[in-house]
Amino acid sequence: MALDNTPKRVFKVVGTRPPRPDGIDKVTGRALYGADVSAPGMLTAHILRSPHAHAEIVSIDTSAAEALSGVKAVVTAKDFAPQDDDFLMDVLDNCMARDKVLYDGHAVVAVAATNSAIAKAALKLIKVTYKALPHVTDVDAAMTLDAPVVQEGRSLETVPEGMSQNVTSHCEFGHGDLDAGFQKADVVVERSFTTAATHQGYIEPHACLASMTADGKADLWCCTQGQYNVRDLCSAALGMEGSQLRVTASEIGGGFGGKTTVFIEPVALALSRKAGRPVKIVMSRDEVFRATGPTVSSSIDVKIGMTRDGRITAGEAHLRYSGGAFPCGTVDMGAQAAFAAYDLQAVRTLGYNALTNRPKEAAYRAPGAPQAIYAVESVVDELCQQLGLDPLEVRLKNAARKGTRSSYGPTFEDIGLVATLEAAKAHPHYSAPLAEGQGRGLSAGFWFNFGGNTCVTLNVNTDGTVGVTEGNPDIGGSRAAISQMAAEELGIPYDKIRTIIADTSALGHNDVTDGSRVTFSVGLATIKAAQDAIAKMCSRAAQIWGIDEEAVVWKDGAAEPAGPNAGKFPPMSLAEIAAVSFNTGGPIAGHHEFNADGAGVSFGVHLVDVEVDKETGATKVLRYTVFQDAGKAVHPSYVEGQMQGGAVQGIGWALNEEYIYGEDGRLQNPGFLDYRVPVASDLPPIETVILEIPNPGHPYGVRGVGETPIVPPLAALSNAVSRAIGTRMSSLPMSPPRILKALSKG
Amino acid sequence: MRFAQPRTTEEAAGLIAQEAGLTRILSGGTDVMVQLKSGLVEPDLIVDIKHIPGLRAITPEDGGFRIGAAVSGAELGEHEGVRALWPGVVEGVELIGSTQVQGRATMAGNLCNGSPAADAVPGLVAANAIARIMGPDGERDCPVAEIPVGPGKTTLAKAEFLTSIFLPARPDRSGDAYLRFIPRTEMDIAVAAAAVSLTLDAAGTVTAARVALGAVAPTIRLVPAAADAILGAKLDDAAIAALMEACSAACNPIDDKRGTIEFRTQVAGVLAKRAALIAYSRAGGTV
Amino acid sequence: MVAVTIWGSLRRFTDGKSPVDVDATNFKELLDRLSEEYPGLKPQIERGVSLALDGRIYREAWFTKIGPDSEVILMPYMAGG
Amino acid sequence: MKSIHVSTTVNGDAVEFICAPDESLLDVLRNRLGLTGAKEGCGTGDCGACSVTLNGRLVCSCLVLGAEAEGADVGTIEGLANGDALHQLQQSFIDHAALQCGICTPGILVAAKALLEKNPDPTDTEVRYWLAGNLCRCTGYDKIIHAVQDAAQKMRSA
Repeated sequence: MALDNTPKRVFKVVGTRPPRPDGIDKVTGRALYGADVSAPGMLTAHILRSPHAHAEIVSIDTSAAEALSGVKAVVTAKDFAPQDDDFLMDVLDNCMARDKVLYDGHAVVAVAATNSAIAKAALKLIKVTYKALPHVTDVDAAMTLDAPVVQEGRSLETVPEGMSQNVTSHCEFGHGDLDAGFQKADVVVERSFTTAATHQGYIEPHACLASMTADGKADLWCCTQGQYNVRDLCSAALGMEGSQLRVTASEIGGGFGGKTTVFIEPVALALSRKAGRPVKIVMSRDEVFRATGPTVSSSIDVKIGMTRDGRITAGEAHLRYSGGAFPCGTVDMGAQAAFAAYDLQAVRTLGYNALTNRPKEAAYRAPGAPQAIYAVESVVDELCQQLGLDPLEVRLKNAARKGTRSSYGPTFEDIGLVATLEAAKAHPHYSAPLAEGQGRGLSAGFWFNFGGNTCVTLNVNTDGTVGVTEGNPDIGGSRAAISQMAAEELGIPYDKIRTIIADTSALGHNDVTDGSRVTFSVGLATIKAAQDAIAKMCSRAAQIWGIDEEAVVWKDGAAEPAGPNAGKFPPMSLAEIAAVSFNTGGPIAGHHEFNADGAGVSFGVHLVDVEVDKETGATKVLRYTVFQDAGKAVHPSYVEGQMQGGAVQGIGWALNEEYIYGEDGRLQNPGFLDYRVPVASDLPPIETVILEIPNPGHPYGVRGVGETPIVPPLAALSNAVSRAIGTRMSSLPMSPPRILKALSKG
Repeated sequence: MRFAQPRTTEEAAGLIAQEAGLTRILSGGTDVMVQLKSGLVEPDLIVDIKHIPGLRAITPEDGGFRIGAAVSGAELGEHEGVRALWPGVVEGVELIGSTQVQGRATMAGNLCNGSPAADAVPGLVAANAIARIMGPDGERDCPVAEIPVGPGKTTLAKAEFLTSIFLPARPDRSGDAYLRFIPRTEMDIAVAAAAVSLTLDAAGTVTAARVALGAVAPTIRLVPAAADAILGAKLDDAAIAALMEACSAACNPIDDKRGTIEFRTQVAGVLAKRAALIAYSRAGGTV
Repeated sequence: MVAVTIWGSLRRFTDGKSPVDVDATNFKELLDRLSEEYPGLKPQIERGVSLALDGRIYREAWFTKIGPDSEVILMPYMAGG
Repeated sequence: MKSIHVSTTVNGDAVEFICAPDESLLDVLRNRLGLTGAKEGCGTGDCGACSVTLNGRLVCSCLVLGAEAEGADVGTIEGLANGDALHQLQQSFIDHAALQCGICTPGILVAAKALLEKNPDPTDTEVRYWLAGNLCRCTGYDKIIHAVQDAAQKMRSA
């Protein structure tokens, strides 16, 4: 792909901070989210969920519920088409349990009724007979040979023989001679870590409104990170043709990866099909915690060798992740990301995924990476402490850079890690004095970033304005960034552009909003679509002027004659060309569709100061600074917003957030009261430093920025707390009881 | 379910007495509404007592204050008189929930909810506050300390409800304080809590003290041994150590999602120490 | 011929070899040859793989050109949040 | 369950509705009055997304019964702007990029307005504690605090 790779170009719109196009709707309460719409004749549905961690469904008797006045439809797993594809079958089995319930909160039956109260009353009339089975919720316990088997026959061919049936996959990455590497080390530290499952914690519960008519056509409104993915999953589940299901993405009240799949959408469609009326489902917060996307929980061993002068000689990590009751490939990404920040001669990572009786893992911001990098960055910090070395200097000494063979295989292109570390070193935060009882922590972080399938249409209106139609729900301000890139490329003001997000029938496929892909991929497609429209506008101008279209260039929002014709005609602006478009061949639109690559990996470095109350184990975050390479920050405010938001999610993960299971295998804290996300008063200002090391894969140098910021906080906090209390912490979250216990052990 | 807004305490008492099914009193509603939402409680009658004259009033009485049962945390916090007399009680009430919850939640509701971790209650127990209770047979007074008997359980009879809480007058050189431990800075339920109320003589010696602990036993617990530990002392290190030991010894907590037995036991003593020092300073003492 | 680096856990399907040499000029040919010559890799290839070509990751694009001197690394198919 | 007739005032307008005795004010606003600006993030008073004012007091509308609104004065996000003229807080939130997904924004704006009416010149710490009951998962709160302070400063000098 030939790219106009001119990173030093002077931007007019990109890099500025215009108001976001959805701003007024969102500050006035007018923006419509998943639960904010209704339809004539609409029914409300609720879902009966398993009270058991693991049980066989012996029988389901819905007769009394169906007989209740106002109940219009009842569905169970039998109402969905069986799937050949394992991945799809798992998604569906997670939406509605088939033969066994696999975790506390697993959906069993859904009821649609004329109102919420009747639907809830109907759930109480349903008799489900369960045969309780032994359960396992801990990843290490699940990997033992005598552990209850969550699902049989799910191990991939990659799993070594002799392991528990709960182990579904195994991966190994790395290069070099580990033994030789450890031989060269002056100090070797080996330590084991655990991290709790955490939830994305979006404030908007899943919600949808489905309407299917007797001729098999259906419309679905839902909050999702990917309407096309919802369309594909739901049409398969319902045995429909994709074209018959139109999915419209509502405004989305947070996703962070957790809204990249379906939970209630196929259920609402099945209920609507049965009842012949629109059906709305809105999850309660309790349901969100019990039945939707937590991260993996993990147990990790890391061993790293270092010479006295701070050179890492070898690194090894064994990662055991559980993505809940279904197979999950997240450990692959953790195992690849673990040592990505380092230039190593010898490195090996082994990963295993094990089934447990927990909800099915859903992606959460850089899935798999925070856990692995937490463990590695903790051991690097401990080595620095043991050897009396500066942790930033050690990272600089070992930093991956352009030409480094990465720990997961590929050789890095231009990357910003060294620049990011240098920026941290030069920042006043790094040299600010610390008081007694305080500690400073540092961690690097990494994420791959993705491109993916993308489709954009750019319509030039006759009044000289432009509509961009794209297909990725805006979770962090992407409509603003895309409008900026369209304005930049076309050479017209930002406020002449309106970017909207299409439903599935209005635009070709777009991959979900994930992998930090949207500003990169949709932006790139928008630039290409603008170039397509520009070519057409130049051609129209050439026609008008009666010159060869090759002799027309686009400059500052206008066509200009060039070459031998230069100066012969005054430039014709986009508005002027658009105004006569009906006379020159019809409407003008640019399109681009592609499978984007070249996303460019992302690195960040976080610095944090904490103070620990040694009598209570409470940690106070005093100062926090995020350094990250954004390639080119299209809208710096929203880049900062990603850096700050990701950092705070990571702070929550490090200090207080966790899924807590009781002996009975049931989730103990399915609410915001006891699942403790950070509140405003917990936090200091989050300072940000954006580095711009252009991504060679994008004409403006853009890199994805959304995921990397959640990676470093786990180790940064753990390193800061460990230094503050003089004891190495190795388990997340570092809740006050854990810190006090560590202190008492000394 | 029926919803009633009686205009007198007698009318309310009558409504409750006549209801054969389950009744819930609604003042701030911050617990009742959560119970309704969860579906665990399905009352037949909800009695909103906010419209009964006097129940939203704070009235000076015998040098102390009578706080109506429907006075919200925010309203109490804005009352300079109560703040000055019983700052520890007020700070306990103000720790219940968010700003939004403060706009509704009441001290009386917090007491009647029967939570061992209720933030308003240790301060009230330390203050030896007296609850006024309305029932089918009229009004009675009862020390706050005698109301909770276990998680979610109180000594109130089925048809009884609180109308006010009386915070008594106190001698010069008195002070109180309440501290709780939560993992975050806001929005959590207390994992351990301590309230201390004390009176000093002119020399700064503690002449009277009450110490109450929260979240470390099935009910809020008055700990006379802890009070004894500081009586006659000037909060010197030995007295503090004895106070902490007495508090930890009085703990009978559980392991749960909020904290461990070990943690609660240790932190209760720490909080009692810190609360005692604040109360001491508020009473005019200098350590 | 291109030399394809195979990640650790798949090497037991390539007789422990990595890199393996295959005759391919694009991603599709590469996957087809690998499946033919090392049938044990087929299940993973069908589940999905990514390809890192000279340091850049491609997820699906069949006709991505591979030069004889390209650095070619097979990776698991990945998804983000 | 017999429905209850309620006469109330919402954003200065007289409003009547009927509701079930156990129906929350939030459900009434959203489902009966079409005011969907207040959001249900938890239904238990832990997230603040449903914040409204009731007789001038900031409350979670999920913790208020619809029936309690009888004779009361309810203020919601829909009443914050004066027609087309945004409230300074709304403008400052847009200017300072203080929202990402926006689901918490209505609740935070209603809460921030209540704060500035009570305390026109709060410290950052006071803003943070006042807003502790309004969860935001996108922004890390930093830009929200800046936006509230920017609005406070502009409102003081207006």
